[in-house]
Amino acid sequence: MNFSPGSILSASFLLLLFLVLSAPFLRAKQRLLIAIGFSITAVASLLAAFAGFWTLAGGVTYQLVLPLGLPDLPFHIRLDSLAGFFLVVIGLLAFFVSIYSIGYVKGFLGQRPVTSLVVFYALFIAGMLLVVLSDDAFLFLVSWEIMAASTYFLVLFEDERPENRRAAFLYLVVAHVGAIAILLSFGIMAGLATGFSGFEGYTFDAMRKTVLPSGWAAAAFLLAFFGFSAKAGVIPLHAWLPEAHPVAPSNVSALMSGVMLKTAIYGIVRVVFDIIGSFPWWWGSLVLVFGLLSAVIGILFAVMQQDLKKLLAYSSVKNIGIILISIGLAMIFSSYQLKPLAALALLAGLYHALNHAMYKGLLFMGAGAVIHATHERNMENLGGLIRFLPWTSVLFLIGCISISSLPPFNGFVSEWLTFQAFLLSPSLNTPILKLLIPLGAALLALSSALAAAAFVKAFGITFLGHRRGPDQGRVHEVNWPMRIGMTMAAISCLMLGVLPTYVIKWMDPIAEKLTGATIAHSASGFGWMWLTPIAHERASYSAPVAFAGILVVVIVTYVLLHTRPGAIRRAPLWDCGFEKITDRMQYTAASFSMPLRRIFGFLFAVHEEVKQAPPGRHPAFPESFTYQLRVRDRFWGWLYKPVIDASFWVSRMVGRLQQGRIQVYLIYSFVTIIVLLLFV
Amino acid sequence: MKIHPFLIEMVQIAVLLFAAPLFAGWVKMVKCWSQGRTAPSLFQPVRDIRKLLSKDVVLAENASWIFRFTPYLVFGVTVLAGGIIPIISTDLPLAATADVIALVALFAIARFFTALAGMDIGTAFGGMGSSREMTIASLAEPAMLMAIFAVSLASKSTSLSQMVLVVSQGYSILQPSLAFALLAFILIALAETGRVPVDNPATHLELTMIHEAMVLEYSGRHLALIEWAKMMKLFLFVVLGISAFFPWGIAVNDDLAGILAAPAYLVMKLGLAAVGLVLIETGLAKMRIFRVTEFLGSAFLFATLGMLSFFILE
Amino acid sequence: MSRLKDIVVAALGKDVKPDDTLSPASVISLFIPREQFAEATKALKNEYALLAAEWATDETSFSRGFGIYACFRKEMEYLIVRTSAPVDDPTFPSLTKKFAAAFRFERQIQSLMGVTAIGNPDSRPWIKHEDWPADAWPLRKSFDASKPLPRVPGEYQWIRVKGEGIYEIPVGPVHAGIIEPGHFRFQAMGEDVINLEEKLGYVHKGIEKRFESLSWHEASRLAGRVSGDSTVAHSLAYCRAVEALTGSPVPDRAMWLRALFLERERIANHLGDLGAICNDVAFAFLLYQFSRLREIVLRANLKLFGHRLLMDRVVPGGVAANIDAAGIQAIHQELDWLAREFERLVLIYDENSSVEDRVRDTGVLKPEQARDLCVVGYVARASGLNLDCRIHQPFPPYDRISVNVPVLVSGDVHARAWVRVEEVRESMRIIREVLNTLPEGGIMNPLSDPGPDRAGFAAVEGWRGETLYWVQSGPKGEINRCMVRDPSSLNWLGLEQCIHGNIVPDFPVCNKSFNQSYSGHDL
Amino acid sequence: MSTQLAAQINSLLAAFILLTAFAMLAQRKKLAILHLFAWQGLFLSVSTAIVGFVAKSHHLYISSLLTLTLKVVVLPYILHVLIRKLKIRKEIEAVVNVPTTMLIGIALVIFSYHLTAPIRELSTLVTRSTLAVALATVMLGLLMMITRRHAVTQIIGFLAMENGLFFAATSATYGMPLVVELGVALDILIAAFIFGIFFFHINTTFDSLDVDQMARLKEED
Repeated sequence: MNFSPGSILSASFLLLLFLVLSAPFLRAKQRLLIAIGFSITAVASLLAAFAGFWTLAGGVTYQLVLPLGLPDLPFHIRLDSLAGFFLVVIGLLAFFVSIYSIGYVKGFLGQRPVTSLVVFYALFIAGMLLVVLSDDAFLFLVSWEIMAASTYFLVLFEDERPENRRAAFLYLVVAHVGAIAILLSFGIMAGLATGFSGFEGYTFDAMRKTVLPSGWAAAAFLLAFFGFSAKAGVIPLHAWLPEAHPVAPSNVSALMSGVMLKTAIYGIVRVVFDIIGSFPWWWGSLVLVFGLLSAVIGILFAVMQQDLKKLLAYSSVKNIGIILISIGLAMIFSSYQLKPLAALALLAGLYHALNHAMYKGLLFMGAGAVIHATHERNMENLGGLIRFLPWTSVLFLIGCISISSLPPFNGFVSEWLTFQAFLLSPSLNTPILKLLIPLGAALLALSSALAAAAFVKAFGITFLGHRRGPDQGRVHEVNWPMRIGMTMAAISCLMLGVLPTYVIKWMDPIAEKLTGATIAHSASGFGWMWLTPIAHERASYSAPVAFAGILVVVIVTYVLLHTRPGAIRRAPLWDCGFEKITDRMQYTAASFSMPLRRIFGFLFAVHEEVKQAPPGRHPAFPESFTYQLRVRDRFWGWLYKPVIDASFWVSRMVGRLQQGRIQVYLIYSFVTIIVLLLFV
Repeated sequence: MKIHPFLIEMVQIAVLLFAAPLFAGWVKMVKCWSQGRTAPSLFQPVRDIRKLLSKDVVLAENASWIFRFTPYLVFGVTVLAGGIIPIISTDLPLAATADVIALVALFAIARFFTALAGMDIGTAFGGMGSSREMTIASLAEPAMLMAIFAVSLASKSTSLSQMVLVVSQGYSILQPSLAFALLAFILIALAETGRVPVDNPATHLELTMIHEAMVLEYSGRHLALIEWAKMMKLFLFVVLGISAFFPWGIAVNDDLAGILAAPAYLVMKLGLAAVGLVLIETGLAKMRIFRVTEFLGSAFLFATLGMLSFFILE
Repeated sequence: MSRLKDIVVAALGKDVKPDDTLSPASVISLFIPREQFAEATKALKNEYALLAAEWATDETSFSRGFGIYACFRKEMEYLIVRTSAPVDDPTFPSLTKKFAAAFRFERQIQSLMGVTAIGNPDSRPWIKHEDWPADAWPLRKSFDASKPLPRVPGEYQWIRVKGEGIYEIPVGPVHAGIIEPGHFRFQAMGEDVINLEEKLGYVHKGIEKRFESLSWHEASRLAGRVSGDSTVAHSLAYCRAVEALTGSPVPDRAMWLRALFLERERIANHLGDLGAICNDVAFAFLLYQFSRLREIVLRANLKLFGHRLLMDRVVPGGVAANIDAAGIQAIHQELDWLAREFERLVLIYDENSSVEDRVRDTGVLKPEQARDLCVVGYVARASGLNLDCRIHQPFPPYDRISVNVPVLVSGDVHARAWVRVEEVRESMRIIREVLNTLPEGGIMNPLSDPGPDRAGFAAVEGWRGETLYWVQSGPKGEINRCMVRDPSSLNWLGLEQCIHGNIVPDFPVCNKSFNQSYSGHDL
Repeated sequence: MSTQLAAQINSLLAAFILLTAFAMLAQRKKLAILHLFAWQGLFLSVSTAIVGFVAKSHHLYISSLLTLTLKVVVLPYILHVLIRKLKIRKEIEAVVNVPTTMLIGIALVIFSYHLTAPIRELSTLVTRSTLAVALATVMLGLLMMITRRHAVTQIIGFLAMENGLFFAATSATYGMPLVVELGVALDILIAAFIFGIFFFHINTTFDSLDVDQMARLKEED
């Protein structure tokens, strides 16, 4: 057997397949199942990541036609630089999460059987890998549906809770609406490739070769953008995301937020840059506008959350927004033939996708650790955990710093590159774009500053201060597999932050292929330590120097100040002379975000109510008050409620849709696809 | 005669460490005069730092490592930032470490940890300070970016050394975009350094504090580092303004004459900047916290107008 | 004739008796049976009378059990309504249904005298610390103040706001600035204050108890120390109450000099407050300038009258400091200068829009609330209540001076500051009038002997507002009870209410605009 | 003074004119708006003089002087007296959502840039680049008239609009003929007087200068 990315990948898929098939036989030995199952997924993921890395580093493209699929419609596989990159994104995080899962899923032992979790988890990873690999519309949609269906069941894992059932159903509806849009988009492209006469156009290769008339191209783009946006949780199609991600088991949330959203990004990049290829500037503007909208509104929602996992889920909306901003910029630059700039923007976006996978995975794993230890997701009932969970707290903090885009961690690098792309927008010679795009940069700055606020809140309320809330039982640090999984993610956050020039050099083939320009040469033109996207006179950033510089000053200061044996005396908190201090006397999560809630309140449906008890008492001597705060998504009422109501009605009519057997669901999907393909 | 850049870098950091408290003392002095009071000595802040350094630390019982680590980090970040901003010369080995955007992010990491330290001990005041600080920071950030954008249009760069080079070579403050950007920068700097219309560094009222509320529980050497870093931050923002808008006098090629003349220019410009700062602080009351939105909104407006007027008028 | 008396008589008929035993010359007093105590107040409320004070006395030495008194005010007159409770059933009907302001008075009566107001919804101790033994009632004659009390851990039931995300801010009793001790408990959501509760009593010194062991003259020194910043108002009110009780006349010149002291005290304190208000919005320039003016006024006090704050210058029977022609000349000159400087600073205050933005619409105490809580002084006058004893119950020499006090209706911090500005202007005018018409003659008369079981009442408009004293002589002509009611006792209620709906960082400036006394309240 | 420097200064003045227009839009106090208006007049007057110098058309000096007397001295003085007489000096006007108004203002600037871009291409004058600012000033004046409810601020908005027109004239064609300018100046002066008298009448009749009051009057008719 020759050793190539293709063969490594095959091994990875075989492992996953083996796991799916053998898991039911291990049903009786749950503990063993967890250990073996997640070890297998870990190995499979690592193999996939390795294959991807190799592909990208080698700069080679592999294509394969599988003897599978429907008659006359064989599956096409293609492993190129873009696919390789996403294989790394998916595989790497799936590897970390799988190791984490070995420890995490043990928490369910004794509560419920985890066989389905293991099976669907493996299917989920396989689905994501296949999405990235598929080279025809048919396989793409099949794997897309595998991914969607397996996550549907994963969200439904703890199905006794009504919120899980609700979230899963909502997810299913949105995923399906999105899938149909994608299907239609492929339909248009495939149809035009062969003049609406046969099926031959269904391969991406055929689509690539076709030059679409501008109207049809726009329609295909809009449909694809809509479909992928629904998957990625782009505002206003985001509402399912903060419902579904938090209720899934945390290892699944980590994958859903960390990498499943990225498959949609992959889809957009694939369709726009690879399959369609040339496009007018307004496509990019559209992507940019929705990206900005998602970035700002997503993070504002995140700041408002009191539920730790919901906060993380909303921040994924923001990060997807940032990736879309870069892609939008790349599209605009590309449409004006500013190739190096397009390359810069595109790489910034993809880099951010990789970074987001790492830190969002890390943060969801951290949130999982907190829930594992405390059985509590509501931050108002958490606090002071830094003393009980020293490992988790440090790792979670690294995630928070990274996601707040602070140097020297990875989030900053990709956002900084995006800013640099923005700063180059004056080279466009369309006055209106020149004037408007900088405002986008300001919105991006707003969203990243808000992210810092959101994660100061997330870390500060959860881990610092005193324990809050009624249940103050003892908590323990989580087990080793969980710590190792998180630690590896944290280390990759640091490495991706400190060594950006190498990452960019590695990613350069993607830019070359999709935009026709490279930036690695100029980016490391000043030496590997300095990241200089254009030229070092223009802008430069050196994470290694910053990191080392801060470290040196901190150490020197510390040593100098400790030459004198100064004592540290521990004393009770300053209580203003009032001795009876309680844990109610510390800031709360809702309070932390109150100023932002006031300032940006017009974007939300904020409802506050103070009631005096007993009612009718003179205000000078009340007995107590009750306060209630509800912050709701305005989009919910405008957009979703009608759709949900309608689809509930439809599902009641269809009746058996909800019965929850995967086969039925898959058949249903296949039929839909085939009918639509025929129709097109 | 050439002087080695590393030497200049060392000198610059030394200047930063010792000039910052003196500058704080000078601001205090001018302020006292403007209010008709007798001023404390110029060296009072230095003495304060020395006194704090020699005192023991009293730590809250539940303070975690974050609380103890933060002063060192804040100090370290600020010193590093001081090595990047051209104070007396543009030829600095550290200059390429960060452009303006990265510099802002360096300050942001100090703020991030200060806010966490405020929440670490779990008091109402600490959390309140953190919440306010993060709110104001998130409003200041877009304005700051717009100001950077406006300035970078003229110099085609976000690297500070490059900005100094371009602006000092004939580019004049008469340029509308720079004038607007300067206006925006002043407002942002007031907010970022916690000066009067936004925050009151001299207050003792816990309920109204922003920065002070976060660091209320610090003592001894920790407090000394925090205070010192705060003075340096003020100094650096003033110097940043000087570098970006009034760079004349900063040595652009490393000959001895230029470098020796640079401190004289610097002292003069700092002296004037302090007077300007005091005029603002004496003439204005602290604004209500939700008015800061409008304050920073107008900073954003100025910066945007600066950016627009670059395209429209230049 | 008295309208208030007519109202009560009309409402209750023949049950009402004029209070013969205790009839201070300065006020009309009625005795009402205990059961009808609350009913009488209903009639008064309907006629828009305001509650001025409520207190209890231990009258066991006259074998009358406990006396419960409520003092009402309407326009030109005061009315004291009295009832009594036997020792074995120390209760009385609460007035809180009609007069919300009564609830703290009644808590105070309950805590310190052990007489319970039936129907008061709030039974927590007030002024008395929760760690005191529950049955220690310091104002009862049986209480021995010389022995230390054991500490019994108790818990104070705070008003809580239930709901997720609410936090509490405990502020005080030890503050960062040099101010008196008091505890403020905020229930807040972020910056929004949902409820503010005050807990005072940290300077409970037992002043009312201490009065009872002093001679009439010594007590005047104690009255001057009840609240240091309004020493003139307190000693003047005490002296006038004692003079009313004993029927001692006061020389004309002394009366005018008392007005002089009172107005100088007002100017000095208002100047200080104006500066402090500006400082709390970080406008330090005016703090230092106003403080400078205040300091110059205080130094002139020291030079002319021998004490910066004019402490102990008002004594029973007259005053202890005189002024000569040179002094009058000096004050005139000082006022010329002061007026000029003051107007300059006021112009700065008025024209600075950043200050204006902070003080306007901040901490609004609406006129209805002000009336409901019966607040007094500049707090009342900034909220549309035209209350000033210098006009409405003028005591000499104000019956011969026309006083024009400003009344504003906005009730915000600015209104309270601006009332002070106008009052400073008015006080400067009054001082000039006093100096121009100062009659010649002696400054002190001897005090006549007080008879047993008499009472005296006086109301004086101090700088902070109406200051009430009610003194009662015991069987041997000693002090049996000295009730002190500083304006703060009522105005603290206003602070709690005006903060609703404001943001946390506006509290200091609201508090400063009230600037109530802790010492005068805690006693 | 070189033409280059003059153009530079003129740009800066244009920027200041734009700035004052925005500041007026955001200001809540009438007196402050009036002061801003006077400043705008001053910038305009200096700018006119500079354009006069560059274009060597001396009648612009007269226009500059005219602007100075009329818009910096006479009109602000009249309005000042008016504001004082009407006792609305300290009145705070409710301004609808300042940030939104500002954003609309920025959009208007971008719009006018877009609108004048073709002219900019064709024109050869030193002042061509200020045309966009002039147009923006007109629109911001209009916006101010729309967002304000008080008659005095509306009239200031109107006058600011007129400033913009005047500026547009100088920047597009080096100024209108002197006769026209004199005529316009006279018109404005007379208009201001009439407005003044008119305000007194509304004020004495309705005890308020709130324009909504007049609308109410109409409804009742």
